[in-house]
Amino acid sequence: MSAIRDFDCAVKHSEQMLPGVVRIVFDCAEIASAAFPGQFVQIEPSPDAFPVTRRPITINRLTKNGFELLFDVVGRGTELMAEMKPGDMVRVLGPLGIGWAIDPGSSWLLIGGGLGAAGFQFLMDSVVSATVLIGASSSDRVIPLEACHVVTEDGSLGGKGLVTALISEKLLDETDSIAVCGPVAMMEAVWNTIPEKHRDKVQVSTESRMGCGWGVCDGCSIPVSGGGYKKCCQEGPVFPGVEIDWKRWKEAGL
Amino acid sequence: MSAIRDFDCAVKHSEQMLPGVVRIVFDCAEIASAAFPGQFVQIEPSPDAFPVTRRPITINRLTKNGFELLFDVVGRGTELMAEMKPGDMVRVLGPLGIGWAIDPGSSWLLIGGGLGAAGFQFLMDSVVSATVLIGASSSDRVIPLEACHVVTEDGSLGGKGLVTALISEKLLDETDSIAVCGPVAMMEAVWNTIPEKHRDKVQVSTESRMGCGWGVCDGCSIPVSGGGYKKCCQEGPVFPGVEIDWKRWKEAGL
Amino acid sequence: MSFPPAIRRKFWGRDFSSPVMLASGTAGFGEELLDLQCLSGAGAVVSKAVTFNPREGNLPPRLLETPFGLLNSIGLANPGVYHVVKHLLPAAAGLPCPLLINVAGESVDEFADVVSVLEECSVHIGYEINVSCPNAAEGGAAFGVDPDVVLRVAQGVSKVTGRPFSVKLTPNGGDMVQSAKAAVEGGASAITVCNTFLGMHIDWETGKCVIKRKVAGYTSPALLPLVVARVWQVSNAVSVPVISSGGVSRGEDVLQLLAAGAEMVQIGTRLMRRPFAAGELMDEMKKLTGE
Amino acid sequence: MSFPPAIRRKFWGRDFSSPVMLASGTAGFGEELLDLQCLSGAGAVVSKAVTFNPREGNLPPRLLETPFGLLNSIGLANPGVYHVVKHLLPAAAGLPCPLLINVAGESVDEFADVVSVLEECSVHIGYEINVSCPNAAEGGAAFGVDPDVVLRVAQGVSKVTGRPFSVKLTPNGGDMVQSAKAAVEGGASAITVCNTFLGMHIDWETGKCVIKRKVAGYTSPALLPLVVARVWQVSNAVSVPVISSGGVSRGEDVLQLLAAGAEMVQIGTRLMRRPFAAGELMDEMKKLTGE
Ligand SMILES: Cc1cc2nc3c(=O)[nH]c(=O)nc-3n(C[C@H](O)[C@H](O)[C@H](O)COP(=O)(O)OP(=O)(O)OC[C@H]3O[C@@H](n4cnc5c(N)ncnc54)[C@H](O)[C@@H]3O)c2cc1C
Ligand SMILES: Cc1cc2nc3c(=O)[nH]c(=O)nc-3n(C[C@H](O)[C@H](O)[C@H](O)COP(=O)(O)OP(=O)(O)OC[C@H]3O[C@@H](n4cnc5c(N)ncnc54)[C@H](O)[C@@H]3O)c2cc1C
Ligand SMILES: Cc1cc2nc3c(=O)[nH]c(=O)nc-3n(C[C@H](O)[C@H](O)[C@H](O)COP(=O)(O)O)c2cc1C
Ligand SMILES: Cc1cc2nc3c(=O)[nH]c(=O)nc-3n(C[C@H](O)[C@H](O)[C@H](O)COP(=O)(O)O)c2cc1C
Ligand code: FES
Ligand code: FES
Repeated sequence: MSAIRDFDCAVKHSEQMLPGVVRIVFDCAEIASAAFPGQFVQIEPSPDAFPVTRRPITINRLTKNGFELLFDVVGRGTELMAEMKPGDMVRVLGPLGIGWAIDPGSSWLLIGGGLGAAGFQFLMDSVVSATVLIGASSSDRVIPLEACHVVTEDGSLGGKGLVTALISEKLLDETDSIAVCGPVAMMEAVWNTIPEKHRDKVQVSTESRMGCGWGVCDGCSIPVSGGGYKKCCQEGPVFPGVEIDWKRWKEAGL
Repeated sequence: MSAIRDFDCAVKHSEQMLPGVVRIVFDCAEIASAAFPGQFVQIEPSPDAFPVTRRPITINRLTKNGFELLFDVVGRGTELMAEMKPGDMVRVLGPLGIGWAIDPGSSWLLIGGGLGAAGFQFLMDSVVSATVLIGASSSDRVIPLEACHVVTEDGSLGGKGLVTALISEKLLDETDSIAVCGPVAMMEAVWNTIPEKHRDKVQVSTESRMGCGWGVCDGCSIPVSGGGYKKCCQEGPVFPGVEIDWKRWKEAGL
Repeated sequence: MSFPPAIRRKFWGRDFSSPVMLASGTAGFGEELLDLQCLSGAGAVVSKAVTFNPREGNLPPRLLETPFGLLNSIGLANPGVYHVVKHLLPAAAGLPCPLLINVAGESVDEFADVVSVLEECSVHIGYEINVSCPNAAEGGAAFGVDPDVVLRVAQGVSKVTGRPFSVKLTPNGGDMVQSAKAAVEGGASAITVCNTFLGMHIDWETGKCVIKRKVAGYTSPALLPLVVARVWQVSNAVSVPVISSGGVSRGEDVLQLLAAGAEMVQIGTRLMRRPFAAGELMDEMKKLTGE
Repeated sequence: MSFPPAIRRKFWGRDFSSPVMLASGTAGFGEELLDLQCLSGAGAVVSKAVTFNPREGNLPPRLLETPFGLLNSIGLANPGVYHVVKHLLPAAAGLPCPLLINVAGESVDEFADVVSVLEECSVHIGYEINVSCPNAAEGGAAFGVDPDVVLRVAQGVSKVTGRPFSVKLTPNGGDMVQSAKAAVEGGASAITVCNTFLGMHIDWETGKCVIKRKVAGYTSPALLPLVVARVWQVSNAVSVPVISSGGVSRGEDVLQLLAAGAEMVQIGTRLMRRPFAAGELMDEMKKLTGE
């Protein structure tokens, strides 16, 4: 593992982008210049004693002098992060983990579920060609991405249905790499929809409750095929789809 | 004991009055109309989980629609209280305890040490005649009170010396009641300076680390003459000087 | 058990509209609360500890707040059982909710002796036998770490009263499950889980402790997970109801303890901060569960 | 002892410029920290637990943060002692500070068996014998509650190594002072006070636990007073040095634990939040003491 670095980053911008979803931009040239698509940062939600651990968030895209995050407000940690204002200094560890494996010139199919698409922008900015499929419960859970195909469960944006409906044999044939990110159940459904012969192309971005985020606590285990676990934070968060033990992973829950 | 009441009070005004000393005014007609000189309130320093208990502060004076406190910033609780801004709503329990026993028409001698004089204004406003003696380490520890005699240890205001130097047989003879409030060591020195025959006139305002402030936890014990303890919060904070077991009290410390 | 847990409880054959009990040592003898409207929302009150002889309690200072909790070293201050029976309990007769009397002792026999005297009164529905105060014995050791002693204490109490009693255990050593089983074998009708955790604060600059006995009882909302675990362990091991004690600061904490297996839930430190905590917690719970 | 306590320490015959040890389970095997500059300011590193056979560890999720602390259910995940000796320890040879190896087992004999294998290596200065993991045995019970078992484990380890070892005790039951004395009798050269406190979190709406084993190890800065009390008790009872473990989040916490009688002070949860915690704490301490 390469050296990790901890920075005091200034909040440059913060806004509510969708209901309950915050977009925040940090200034930090060091993290921006070191980051690869699919990597994450560990945010310290408060300088106070609690929460005791940080919160992992995927880098959604690079900005001029830093990076942008998109996150769902789901608990105390993300609530505190939602209160951060421009000028606030925040402890950020990163970039962390192993991101998408990108072959030069390859064409990509990106399949995202709701906020799972947070991070896709960075990937899109880094590859030559990408087709994006997004499924979400409703329109206010859809992250604005260029030229993407959207379905929603309630039909409030794009077609009505699940993202698996957008996956076609033709798309899969045309693509070299497939990136999947979203809730576990959605990712499993996508995995099951993709025929055997295309599965080697699939990479998935996993999530797990994290302690350290840098490989020392063994708290973020993802069950892998053939038994045992890998560390989401250090050996992931992006894994080849074939490496995941989908059954045990789904049973684990978050 | 009479019913206790807990109020959400608005901060009306807050300022640093002396270095490290805050004057704060709360709006609360109910507390103001029920309060007697020498009583205190229990302030909730923060709506958060910590600190887990409140902080007791003497009512320094009544205002038009509420009451004023003066306090030293000495730890986390008072630090949080120093950050309160006009408009903030704060949980305040009170008025609490037993204040000065005031005989109508009696003349008073008030002897205060530093911030111990916080509370004297309310007493002065409630009696016909009062002479005030204040001792402090230096001028920036002297609360502005009308027509009071001041000495400081460093001579930066009034004479140089200890408050005991201001106590004269003549003053003691002229007075019906003597109120003493300040650090334990200062109060003990005053007590020792006052001749036996005047000691029945003395009332002292005690302090103790408090839990509840309303009599249920037995945490705020003041050692009393003849053995045993009384509760500072409920049977005090003002006690007849003769009731205090000065030796055991000094040994206890805060 | 069904989830979410019901707020209304049945305990010792009685119906309680609130699971919230005011914990021993933080609610006087109830009588002090009578006029204070603090009992609205409380299911029951537990008195402060009563011993045979009067006890002055520990040297002050008795309290010390640390950044995330409170140390107390009260030391079972109380006027002795005869004074309690004569002067305090009569005033408690008008309490709007049931009263349990917390009984402490320094020997196996003292518990039964205190209960015998209390039997003269009829105001209380039962007892909480406190074999676990960290502020009485030297060095903070508690009586109730030895299941054998717990058994004998419970048997002694059973002999002198027909009223139900709970045994309040210590988390500071021993095996709480074994002690709980011993208490039930000895006739206990409930187990209180648990008394305060032993804690200490030292001034690093001087090596001195504000609290003269150095070790004290520590309480904090941050201890909730410790209490949840112990309530779950004990309630799975014994057939009598478990009363939880410790860590509650919010309505959802009460619900969590009920979900862990507590039948009733005590509040101590929170009550000291919020005299009307019982009612406040009830409001929060009703909002959360819609009950 | 003199106050304020000195930051430079002598421990196991060595000079340490920092009392801060990185606690077991939160610092890998040290080798992972090597390139990370996390060791600046650390006096020593304790490896994660090593068992005889490889252990996958507990089912995920293994972590759950509560409002005021962290529950962990790692379950001694490790590749087994042979893999550790062959693949992990060689990389640790370049550590800038001493390494202790944390050893766990499921039987009295396993501890000595693991140590025997580790004796092949020379990179570590000694051992920490973990008789206290709350995440291995069923129901969170720990080995080290029984002084007799502790004695036998220590004796077994003493027989197979000449290196010093510390015995890491549990705060979850038993009598820590008796266990500490037994460990010393069996040959321990230090006592680590202590492993994690048993904790639990239940979802009151469903009765379910995120953590599959339900009970887990709980850590929090709010537990500092509990650790201070136990360090004080044990250090007053035994002649060997005490290593504290638990509750540290600030430089003054380290100083308080030294004042309570600890010779060295471990940090775990803080290190997970702050990879450079050892150096940060050292800076804070130097500022506070002027040393
Ligand atoms: C590598 C990685 C990248 C992530 N990237 C993003 C992102 O770009 N945008 C985003 O909105 N979220 C992202 N998450 C999830 C995010 O970390 C959690 O939502 C956050 O930690 C919750 O913190 P909290 O204190 O607000 O919630 P808590 O109160 O701790 O938990 C609330 C709920 O959130 C879920 N949760 C808690 N911790 C995690 C976790 N570590 N991972 C996933 N779910 C969790 C659980 O279901 C829990 O019940 C990522 C997680 C990982 C591991
Ligand atoms: C009845 C009563 C009336 C009081 N009135 C005033 C007042 O008008 N103005 C004022 O400045 N202070 C007053 N005090 C003292 C004030 O309550 C404490 O300074 C305050 O509680 C400290 O809280 P903290 O969290 O800031 O300090 P902490 O961090 O808790 O303690 C810092 C230091 O303050 C002292 N201290 C702590 N608690 C108390 C306490 N309850 N009483 C006295 N000293 C304590 C101790 O020496 C301690 O070391 C009064 C105390 C009592 C009991
Ligand atoms: C000031 C104080 C005094 C206490 N006195 C007693 C007592 O006399 N008898 C007893 O059994 N428990 C006593 N306790 C323990 C409480 O009853 C309760 O078990 C403990 O405080 C944990 O609950 P909490 O976290 O809600 O405070 C006392 C606790 C405090 C804080
Ligand atoms: C994620 C995690 C893993 C741990 N693993 C071990 C372990 O393998 N062996 C052990 O003896 N202690 C283990 N512990 C306990 C720590 O070594 C330490 O004793 C405890 O965390 C208390 O210190 P803290 O409050 O600084 O975290 C672990 C703790 C945590 C949080
Ligand atoms: S979060 Fe600690 S090892 Fe991954
Ligand atoms: S502070 Fe609780 S009785 Fe006085």
